[in-house]
Amino acid sequence: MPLTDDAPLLSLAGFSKSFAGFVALDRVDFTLRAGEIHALLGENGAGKSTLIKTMTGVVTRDAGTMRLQGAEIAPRSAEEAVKAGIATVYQEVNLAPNLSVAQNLFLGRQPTWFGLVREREMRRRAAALLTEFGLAIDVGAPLESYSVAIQHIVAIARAVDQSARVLILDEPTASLDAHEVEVLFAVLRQLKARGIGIVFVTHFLDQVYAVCDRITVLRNGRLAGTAPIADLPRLDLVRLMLGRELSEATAKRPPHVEGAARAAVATFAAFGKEGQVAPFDLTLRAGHVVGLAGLLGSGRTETVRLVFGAEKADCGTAEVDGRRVAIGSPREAMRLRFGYCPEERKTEGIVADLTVRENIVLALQAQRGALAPLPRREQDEIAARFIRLLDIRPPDPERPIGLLSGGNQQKALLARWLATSPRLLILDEPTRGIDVGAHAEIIALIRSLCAEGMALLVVSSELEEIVTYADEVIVLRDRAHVARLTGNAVDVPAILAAIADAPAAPAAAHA
Amino acid sequence: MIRSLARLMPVLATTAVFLAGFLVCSLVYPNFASMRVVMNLMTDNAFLGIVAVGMTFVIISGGIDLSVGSVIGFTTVFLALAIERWGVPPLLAFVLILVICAGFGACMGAVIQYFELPAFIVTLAGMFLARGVSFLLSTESIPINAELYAHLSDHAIRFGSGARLTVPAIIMLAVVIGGMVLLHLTRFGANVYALGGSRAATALMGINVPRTTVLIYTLSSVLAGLSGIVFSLYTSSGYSLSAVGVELDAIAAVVIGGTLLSGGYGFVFGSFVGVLIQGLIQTYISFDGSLSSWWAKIATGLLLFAFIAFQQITLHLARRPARRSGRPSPPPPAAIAQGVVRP
Amino acid sequence: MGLRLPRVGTAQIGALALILAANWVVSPQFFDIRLQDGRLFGSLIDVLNRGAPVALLSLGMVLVIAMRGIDLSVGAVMAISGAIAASLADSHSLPVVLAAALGAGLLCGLWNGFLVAVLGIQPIVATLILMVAGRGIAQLITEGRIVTFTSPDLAFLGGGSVLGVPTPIVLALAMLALTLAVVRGTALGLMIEASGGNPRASALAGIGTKLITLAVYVWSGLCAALAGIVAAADILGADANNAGLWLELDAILAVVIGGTSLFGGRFSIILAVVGALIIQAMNTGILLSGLPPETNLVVKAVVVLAVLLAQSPRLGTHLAGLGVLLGLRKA
Amino acid sequence: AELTVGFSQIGSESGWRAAETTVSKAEAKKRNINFKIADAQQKQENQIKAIRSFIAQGVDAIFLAPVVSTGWDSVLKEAKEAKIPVVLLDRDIDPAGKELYLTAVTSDSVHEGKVAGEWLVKTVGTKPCNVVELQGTVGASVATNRKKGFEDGIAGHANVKIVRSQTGDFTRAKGKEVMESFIKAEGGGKNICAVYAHNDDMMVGAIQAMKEAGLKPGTDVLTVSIDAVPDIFKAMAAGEANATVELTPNMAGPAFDAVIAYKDKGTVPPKWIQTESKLYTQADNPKAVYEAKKDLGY
Ligand SMILES: Nc1ncnc2c1ncn2[C@@H]1O[C@H](COP(=O)(O)OP(=O)(O)OP(=O)(O)O)[C@@H](O)[C@H]1O
Ligand SMILES: Nc1ncnc2c1ncn2[C@@H]1O[C@H](COP(=O)(O)OP(=O)(O)OP(=O)(O)O)[C@@H](O)[C@H]1O
Ligand SMILES: [Mg+2]
Ligand SMILES: [Mg+2]
Repeated sequence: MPLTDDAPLLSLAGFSKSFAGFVALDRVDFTLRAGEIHALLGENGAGKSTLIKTMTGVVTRDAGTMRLQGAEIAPRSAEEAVKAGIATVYQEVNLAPNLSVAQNLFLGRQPTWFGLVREREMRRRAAALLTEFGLAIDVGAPLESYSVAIQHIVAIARAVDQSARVLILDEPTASLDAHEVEVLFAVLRQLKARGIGIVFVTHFLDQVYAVCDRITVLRNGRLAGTAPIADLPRLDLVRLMLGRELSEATAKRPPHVEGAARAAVATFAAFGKEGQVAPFDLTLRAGHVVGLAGLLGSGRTETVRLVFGAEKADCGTAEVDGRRVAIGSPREAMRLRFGYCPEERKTEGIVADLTVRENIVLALQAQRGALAPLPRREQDEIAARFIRLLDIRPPDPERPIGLLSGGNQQKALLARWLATSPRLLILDEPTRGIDVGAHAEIIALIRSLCAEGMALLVVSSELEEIVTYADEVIVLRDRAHVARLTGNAVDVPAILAAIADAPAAPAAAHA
Repeated sequence: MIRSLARLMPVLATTAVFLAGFLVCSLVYPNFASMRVVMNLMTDNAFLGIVAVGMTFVIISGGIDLSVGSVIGFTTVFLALAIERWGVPPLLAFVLILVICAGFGACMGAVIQYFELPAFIVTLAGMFLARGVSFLLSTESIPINAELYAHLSDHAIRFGSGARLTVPAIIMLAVVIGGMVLLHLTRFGANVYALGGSRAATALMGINVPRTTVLIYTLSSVLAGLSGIVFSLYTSSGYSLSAVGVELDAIAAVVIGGTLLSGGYGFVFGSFVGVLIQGLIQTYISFDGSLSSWWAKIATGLLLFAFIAFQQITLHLARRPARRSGRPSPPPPAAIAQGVVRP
Repeated sequence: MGLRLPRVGTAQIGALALILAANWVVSPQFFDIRLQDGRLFGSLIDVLNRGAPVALLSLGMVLVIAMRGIDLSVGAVMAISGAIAASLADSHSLPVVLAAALGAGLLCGLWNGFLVAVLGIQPIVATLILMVAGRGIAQLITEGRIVTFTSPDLAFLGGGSVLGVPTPIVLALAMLALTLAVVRGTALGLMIEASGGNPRASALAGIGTKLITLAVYVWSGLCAALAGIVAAADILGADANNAGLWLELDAILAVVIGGTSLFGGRFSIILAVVGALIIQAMNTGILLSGLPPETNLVVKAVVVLAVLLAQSPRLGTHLAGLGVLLGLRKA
Repeated sequence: AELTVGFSQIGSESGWRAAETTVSKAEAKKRNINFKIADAQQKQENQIKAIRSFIAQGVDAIFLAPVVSTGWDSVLKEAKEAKIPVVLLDRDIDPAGKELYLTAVTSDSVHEGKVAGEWLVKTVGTKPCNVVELQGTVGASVATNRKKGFEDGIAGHANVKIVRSQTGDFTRAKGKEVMESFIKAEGGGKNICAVYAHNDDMMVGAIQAMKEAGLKPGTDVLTVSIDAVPDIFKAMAAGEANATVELTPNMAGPAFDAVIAYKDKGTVPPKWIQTESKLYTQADNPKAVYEAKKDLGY
């Protein structure tokens, strides 16, 4: 299915890059036309982010040429790329957390008056820009006071506002919920109409089919194929990405177990913290998955942080095995054999300098205490086991985790907690940034953990996903638990209805 | 706006601590609360205030500059030699030394940037180098007798009863104000903060990080040079051992002023107050005068501790955890109204 | 932040070898070693012997820095413990003297750790307090004079030898072995690297970061106290005014030359000690060279820069770098 | 009325300095003077601050032990405007500032070095003699002067020459370390005939280094240093040191007397009250001097 590119806006030829012998990109060609949205797809570690970074000069490529509107360009830094008209949102939020939202949006191009930044004007423009994305926030507040999702929207807004000819988005939707995604797509369509070429990386195939015009697939650093959307139905696409068939285990869900039949692992009553989340009741049972659903900032992360003691509750009680316990810190929670895989991978999850092995054994080691070091053999075994189980790539336990692709980092974090064999595992957005293949594997993993009797508390923005494994879904709105759906009541429309407006909200919260 | 107030908290706390300290001193020593003491505080700490402004930029950007003390020393020696031995007119000598300092700072910044070396060590080498070169120039102290120096050191705005706002103090105040404008109101200032927040992200945002880094160290060295000029005015001489250890005083002032050493947060004004706090501690000790050398050191340490602890407490009380989200917070839910038992 | 693959230390060891070779050039008898009164004697032994205090300091400092901290007070702690040791030496038995001096170091470490871990004060100011006040405390103990002692037991720690090896070297080696055992023999090393690399993530993974913070400052205090004892034993007296003066900078320099980042995370204890030896080899070389003292600092600056540049991850592209410096092209 | 005197002391960098402070306090007490000391920690800026604050406090007289010779004009002018007499202790300032102070009670550090040099020349006679020199802190005026004085003292005697000269920062530890490398660089010490140290503390360290290298200080190697602190007398008594030039720690006594006479009777003292630079050798009963000095606060 070769295509005739009569007037490519941007064309790359023979892009190669290897890191210390590891080939991340191998002679990749890529073309982007004006006014198209081009999906760049592939498994975790396929080389998507690397292709983007070599394009913008953030990473120097080993070989390859690049033409923008026919003229050869070779940006050597993000700055030069921006000057050439290529704006990019990189995979991790890359903004200055300490600066205000407005400064982040306009850094380097603030409106000035005789060299002085016009703060008011900048804020006004920032607010206007964010309104396009449906965001009405205080643009004077530091960026870090907002959730990753909002930070991501800010990063997107900045790039969109900067993009003269090309806009590159590396997994922009990973932390967004359905509503934000719709807003983003509306903006992208406008840009497309203005003739801007857009590169879009995602692991959500629905989104690909919703907005994209063409698809390029990378596999193991090589170009696997390029095709218009119409020529590449979903199954073919998945086969192209994985290089094999996807086992069809995802669709059906085993029958729900009646909650009360299972033994309660932990019970929280009127648990809460002022300013974070209103007091809630929550019971977690062995072999039972509780899902938390809600919009951005609805208080899901706060809820699980309270449960894990990362934040101290100021009211309510917690019981584990029928005994009253105080969960004042993660250490205490771990003593109760809780585990917590946080949402903010970069700042709260990985220790970038340490190797994959060290990152995986970290929690287990902390649980054992400093004086009982895990023998190196045991560490190697654990690392090898989880690298195999979760298919972490490259399968090198001695590589600093910061050098792994985003999705593989996420898997290593999951491994960190699985290694502690917790009774209660809390997962905050566990499938964020994970490719289709691995996605299915993680869901299967959640199910099998559950079958082995582990209690799970899962936060996820993907409702279709949550209903496939959750036995119970709690819906949050405005930092309060507003509805509880159990058994067969767990389905997407019901959750959506509850998120939008639960008819009997307060009553449902403490069912 | 409450949020901007929260950002200003460290500075406000520092200022409150300084005022409280001044009040206590005034109650203890009758002569303390005078214009003269206040003006002395300005004059005597002028050179420190000037380098502290430069240091604020460096620290906010996530770096550090240990060379400033030596650069001051070098500047005084250079000026003394240039004016007294080589017959360079003072004003030309000032320009020359500022250019030399700018070059020196730019080199350090370039080495830090292009060789990816830690600022701490590069500027430590810079510290050795600047001090070493001043030894090579002259190990003796050289008086400066130029007309301009006599004129400038006599020139002052007088307030009566011996209180004088001297030229060094005026220069420092100008630098503080200029620094505030540059840091808080220009693109360059925003870039400095961004660098401190995340160097990698700043580069990805399309900011010219190398240029900004080089400029930051250039600025710091130029201000150290200016501080050296002020120091030479203050002492009318050049001496290779002058301003030893000033870098630590400057860093301490900046950090006491509420700037985070890890970068990204801080205010020029805070550093200014930090300088005043250090001056206040010294003035207190010399007003007391009964302390032996060692008790003076212990008292300095304890007062430093008291100021910092007080500042920490103030911050703690003022900074109630307030997490924000894109949507308004809920009204207090019924459960709280009903009164929930605390765990 | 640039992530690097594990360091092997070739740059540091190469730098040390180069400096030793340079010393040999300026002083041909540099590698001569003979036995003098049953004690090894020679310039190379001087490098090790004089380097011992900074090496001891760097053993504590490297852990503190790996935890994203810094300890400016080590010089002052040296002065305190030296003052205590020297004042007690002639009236008490060695164990009492050591216990008192090391105990003081421990208390100093606790104080620093308390300020950093519990009160949350930034390490540089927190330890600055003790840097200023500590020297005052030391002078208070000696009342500003040089307190001399005659106790041969304490003197042995500075001037004695074990199997011909000067005691300071033996002590530094023993302390190195102990530190390695405590840190690398347990999971403490991993926990320090994790906490220094990402404190928030580590706390969430259940690591007691506060306790570890406290512990590394205590360790730094202990190492500094031992260094202070050695320094006092060496000159048979406690010079509270000058003992350990500015040595904190040398210790930090040693740690950084040893490849540990001031932003915390990965650290190497052995390379920190190599760093200390590099500094001392350079100092000894300057003394042997016969250059006038006015040039000491310039030589030091040039050597430090050279050692650092040799380690720079960008040395490979240094030509391009030079091009940039000359403004030939923009990076 | 009771006088209040403020003293801007340099610091407490050495035993001698500590003794000067102690003796000054004792002298003040003797005369019932309210004595305020500000320690400048070797920094001129701190001394200027201290003087300013003394002026602000309205003291009756200011003593200043200047850390450097230059840079005092404007602050001393302020003192003069406030009609507070200033007395320099221990070190002099640049001659241009002569009318700004009442008197200077100092020794002559060039002269001290010269006394040491002349002693050495006299002692070695016509024998060739290689001298190693332990300098004070680089840039410190005392170090520069004592070096110069010593060079003056040995000038014209070609048999005596300085072969190595390094800074020992005025401290024992550095004195020892530097001496160790001198010994190694000079053929195990065989080529060294004499050591000259800018202060006794460095010499005490150097003596230790020589002993550890198997040399006999005082016999194999001559020593001469300056200050006359108690510990050097101990070494002289043991035959390990040969000579020292005294720098008296009692500078404040004459200064108080001058100030009191000036205040009470308006007597203007001479511009320079020079203290004696007495040479002590092993012949001067070092043991007795040690006993006399050991409680003076060195
Ligand atoms: N700086 C680096 N050093 C070494 N290896 C690297 C570096 N950057 C990336 N890699 C490797 O290159 C491969 C491609 O990574 P890349 O981030 O491009 O994947 P990706 O397709 O974006 O994956 P994901 O969907 O998980 O984000 C990965 O195996 C990664 O480990
Ligand atoms: N440790 C923390 N300190 C300060 N603020 C925090 C912390 N953790 C989270 N927040 C902030 O709290 C706010 C609400 O949390 P958050 O948005 O994560 O809730 P959520 O319901 O989990 O939504 P989502 O996970 O979809 O973003 C966010 O602005 C977030 O940045
Ligand atoms: Mg990626
Ligand atoms: Mg969340």
